[in-house]
Amino acid sequence: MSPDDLDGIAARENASRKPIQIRCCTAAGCLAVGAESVRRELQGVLEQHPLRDQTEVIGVGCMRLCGFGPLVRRDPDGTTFAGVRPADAPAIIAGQGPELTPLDMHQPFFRNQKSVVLANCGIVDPERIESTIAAGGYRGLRDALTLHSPAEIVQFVTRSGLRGRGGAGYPTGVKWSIVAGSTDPNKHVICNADEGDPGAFKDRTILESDPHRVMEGMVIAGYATGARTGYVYVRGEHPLVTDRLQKAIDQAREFGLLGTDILGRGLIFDIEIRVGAGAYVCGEETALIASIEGGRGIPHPRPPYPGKVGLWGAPTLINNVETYANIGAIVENGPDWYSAIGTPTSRGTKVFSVAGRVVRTGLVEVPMGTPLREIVEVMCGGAPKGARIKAVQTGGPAGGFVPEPLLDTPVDYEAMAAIGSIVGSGGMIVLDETTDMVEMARFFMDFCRDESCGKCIPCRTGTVQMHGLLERIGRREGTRADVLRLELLADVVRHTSLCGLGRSAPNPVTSSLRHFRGDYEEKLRGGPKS
Amino acid sequence: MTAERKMRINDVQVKFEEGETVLACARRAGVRIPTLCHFDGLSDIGACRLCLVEVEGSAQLAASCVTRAEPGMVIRCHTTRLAEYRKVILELLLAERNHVCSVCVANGNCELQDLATEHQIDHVRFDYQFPALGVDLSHGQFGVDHNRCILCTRCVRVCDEIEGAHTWDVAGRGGTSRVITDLAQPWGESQTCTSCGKCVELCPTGALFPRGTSVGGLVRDRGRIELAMAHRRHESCHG
Amino acid sequence: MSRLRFATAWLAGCSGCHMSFLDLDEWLADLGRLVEIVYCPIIDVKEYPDHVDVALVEGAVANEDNREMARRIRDRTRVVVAFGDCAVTGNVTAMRNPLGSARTVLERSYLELPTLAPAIPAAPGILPVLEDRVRPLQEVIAVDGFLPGCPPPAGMIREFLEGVIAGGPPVARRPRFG
Amino acid sequence: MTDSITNQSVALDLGEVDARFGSIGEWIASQGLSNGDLMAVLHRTQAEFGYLDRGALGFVARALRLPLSRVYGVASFYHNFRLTPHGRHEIIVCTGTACHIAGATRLLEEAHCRAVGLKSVTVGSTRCLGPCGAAPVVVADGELLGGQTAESVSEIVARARHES
Repeated sequence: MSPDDLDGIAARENASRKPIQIRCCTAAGCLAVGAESVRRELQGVLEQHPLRDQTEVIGVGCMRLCGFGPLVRRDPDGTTFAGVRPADAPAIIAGQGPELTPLDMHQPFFRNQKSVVLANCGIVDPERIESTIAAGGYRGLRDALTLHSPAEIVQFVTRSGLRGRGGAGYPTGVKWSIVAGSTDPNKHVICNADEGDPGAFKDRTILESDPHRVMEGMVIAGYATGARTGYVYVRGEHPLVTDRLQKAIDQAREFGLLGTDILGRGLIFDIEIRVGAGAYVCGEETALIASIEGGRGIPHPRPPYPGKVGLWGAPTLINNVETYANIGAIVENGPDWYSAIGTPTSRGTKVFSVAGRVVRTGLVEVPMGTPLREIVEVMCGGAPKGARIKAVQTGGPAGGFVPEPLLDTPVDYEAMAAIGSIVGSGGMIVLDETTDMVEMARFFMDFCRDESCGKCIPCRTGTVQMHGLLERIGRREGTRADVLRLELLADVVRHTSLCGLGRSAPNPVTSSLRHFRGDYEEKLRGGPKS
Repeated sequence: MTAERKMRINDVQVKFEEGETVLACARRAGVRIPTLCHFDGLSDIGACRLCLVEVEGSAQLAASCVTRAEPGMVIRCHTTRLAEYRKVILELLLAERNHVCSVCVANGNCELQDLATEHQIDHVRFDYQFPALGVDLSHGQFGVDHNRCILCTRCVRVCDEIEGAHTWDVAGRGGTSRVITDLAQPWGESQTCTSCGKCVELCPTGALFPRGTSVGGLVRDRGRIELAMAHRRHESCHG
Repeated sequence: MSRLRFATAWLAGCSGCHMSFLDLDEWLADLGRLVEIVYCPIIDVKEYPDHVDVALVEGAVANEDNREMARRIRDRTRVVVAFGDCAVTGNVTAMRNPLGSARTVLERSYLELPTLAPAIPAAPGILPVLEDRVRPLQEVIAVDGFLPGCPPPAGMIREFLEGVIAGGPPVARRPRFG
Repeated sequence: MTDSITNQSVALDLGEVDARFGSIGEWIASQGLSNGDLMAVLHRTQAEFGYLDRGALGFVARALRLPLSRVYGVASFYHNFRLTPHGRHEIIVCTGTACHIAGATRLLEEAHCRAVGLKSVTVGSTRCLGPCGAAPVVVADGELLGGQTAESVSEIVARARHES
């Protein structure tokens, strides 16, 4: 396939679309509440329906408001129905029905979103590449191969100000230039889709809804750095991601967008899936590499960083799903378009999966710099039944708690760090006033204790001790000395652990002690003064 | 002209060769840094974190066993903060499993015990976990007591890198990790173990021991192993 | 100035630490002059007195009597010292902990093994009830000083006591487990 | 918590093992796999045989020319690899943060006490599966079910017991 064919495929695909399209969300969130039977019923009713020639049912990706699934949208007018049951199929096909009240698509939850990564989510059919191409997919790759040199692409990524969306916020351009700078002929590109944070589902959703956008980013990374092999490390708990991604890879190979002569420009790059088997630590890049190499997910000391010595010793670029999903747009629209979004230090948009005690659970993509309050209260409706929000937790077991008074903090790497939290990979859990913060800290420590790889002493044993202390305090049998021991361990585990898991395991404890010390004090034996 | 290979350790000027670790330089400069998982001749993994040092200009501590010396580096090996961290790490180890020194074969000959004394540890500030762990005496010559194992993996590395049998490895994860032989079978049943005893020689505690050793009776002669490593090192691929 | 009121006590231990204390031999006479020994297993005092200045407590807390005695010592003593590995770490006494509850140990010892009239001994008020977990002293009461060792060598005991008598901190110079 | 590792005496009859896992051997050969593909081979073996006993691990180690202890080490590291047989029916309760807040602990207790003594039904927990919009989530024999309650979980266990 040549670069010009892209437009041909897009034109043919758009021409073959029927006037009325009924889009059904088939991402895991909706599937868990019966979306598949809704889609089958819609398909069944349509086959005997007079409107069958002008109407078609399309399984698409996430329409963002997961908490109100199953979601179905009638296009082109865009009316969207929530909580659809198979029995609603005839009314939806006919376009009207007494009990069907469409969602207000102009409410802040939708209106305040700015889509770059999620632009095609809920629109394209993830299982047909033509659908993505018709929506403009792979134009970034075409521009890269036809208009820009590899070095220019690295420059674009650097100038865009994009930083790692896996949580650490490391400047993506720097990573790319290190790998590109190496003369080793054998290089790799890895997409970290491990997303082990409990309560986070944005990487999974992106891959289930628009896998080609991520793959495009990886191919461009291959072109820019000279790597020829790409791996996507997917969690064992996400079988739907593996299925959809494998279909997308096979189709991309058929269409010459992967393989030995991409877009007829001689670029060699292919992608393989590596499936994890349940280990949160494999979200850490050196443990992920050890796992792909067929070993235990045990982190290695750094330096050397993977950019220089990575997979099988070769220079390796590792970025998060969402990071790659930005690349195509950066190349197509230019780095200045991207750096105009967000804040001077945190450019572009950020995708969050909002869950927990919140009215509207789902996926939001907002410019960096958006205050947490706007996301949690304005867009997601705050806590249900009018309860007050106590805190918002970002970054999962590695993150911190943002107390309600600090919800005006903008989503920005430095601003979040300043209040003892992190932007994190994208999980955002809303906690209402009934939440016991000592119990939440215990929950995350229990998670880290169970997920610690066991190699280094501070993390392996420190998490066990901290969990024991949090449990004792939770049972109201803790003393002031226990709180001091907790703080000592938090300091030691944070500064002496070998990898990110251990170094950030104490964050929920230190952050809950910093913002909710009262929750601890009132549980101490003999009360706060003891 | 490449920068001169010089660095400072505890205010002492030290010259180093390309690729040499900070630990090796410190030792040459007569600066003692505590270690447990390190053993000369074995690959370094940076697991026990006792050899952490402060590097001027970096917020993060560096494990000196896996950190290459760089020109102009300024290293601090003995600060009150490092001493406190090392003390806590040793106490965490003493509380993790059942280290009953008084009835241990390695009493008086144990690196963990020595380090505890060196760091003035007179008690452990954390709760003892008292896990239920086994003892395997199925091997004719040797025994393994998991109550005394600190998971430093010297046994795994010497068996793989020097003997080449790879009988030992680590199974499980986190606090429930354990060293195993072959398919987590009794040691005596192993088809790969050559009974060379290198693992027993290198074990820093009383976890691996010659059968029949009485309390405090474990004496180790590591000369034989250091010789084997020297022979292997000149063509070792683990540079 | 009045002599320090000094005591030693013996919880769940083997008395080896007190043997080591007795190995102080003739220095015990000096000690007798330097301090007033107000309670000790080897002197005829039945009730632990009030206002004790320094107490060396040997042995871990394995039964309810031990716990009660430890509490009493803590309430009536200024400086409580965990004396020997059993008090400091649980040592041999605590080796039953990994086996499970006290019940498991009692059943094994008194029901499974004996052949003559196997029965778990019970004499309320006389025989103290075993606790499920043997605990080092500092897990039961606040402890001010530690003298590890099994037993702590006599020399270390003397150096420690001389320091405390002179008003110094209750700290062993080169502590060593085992 | 990952369960602890216990020794087990096992005399592998190589002939029997090769016969039992012949299909895996053929798959490895056909794909030209090497020791870097250990994870993929373990996934496939478990998918085909339900779990990874020492015979399976011994076979895979020989087929990929890897040390026995390394293969066992890898298989026992990852939460999803099972080293012991599971009941015909599997009920997994998600204990991720969103589900935890929505009462997953209570569901896990309910499932455990309903299934106590049933060899055919295995109850377990897992890390976050991702459909947090439908919290609390339970996976019954591979089927993802959202919005679960103590009652719905006990019905699931009852149905599984009835069917086995």
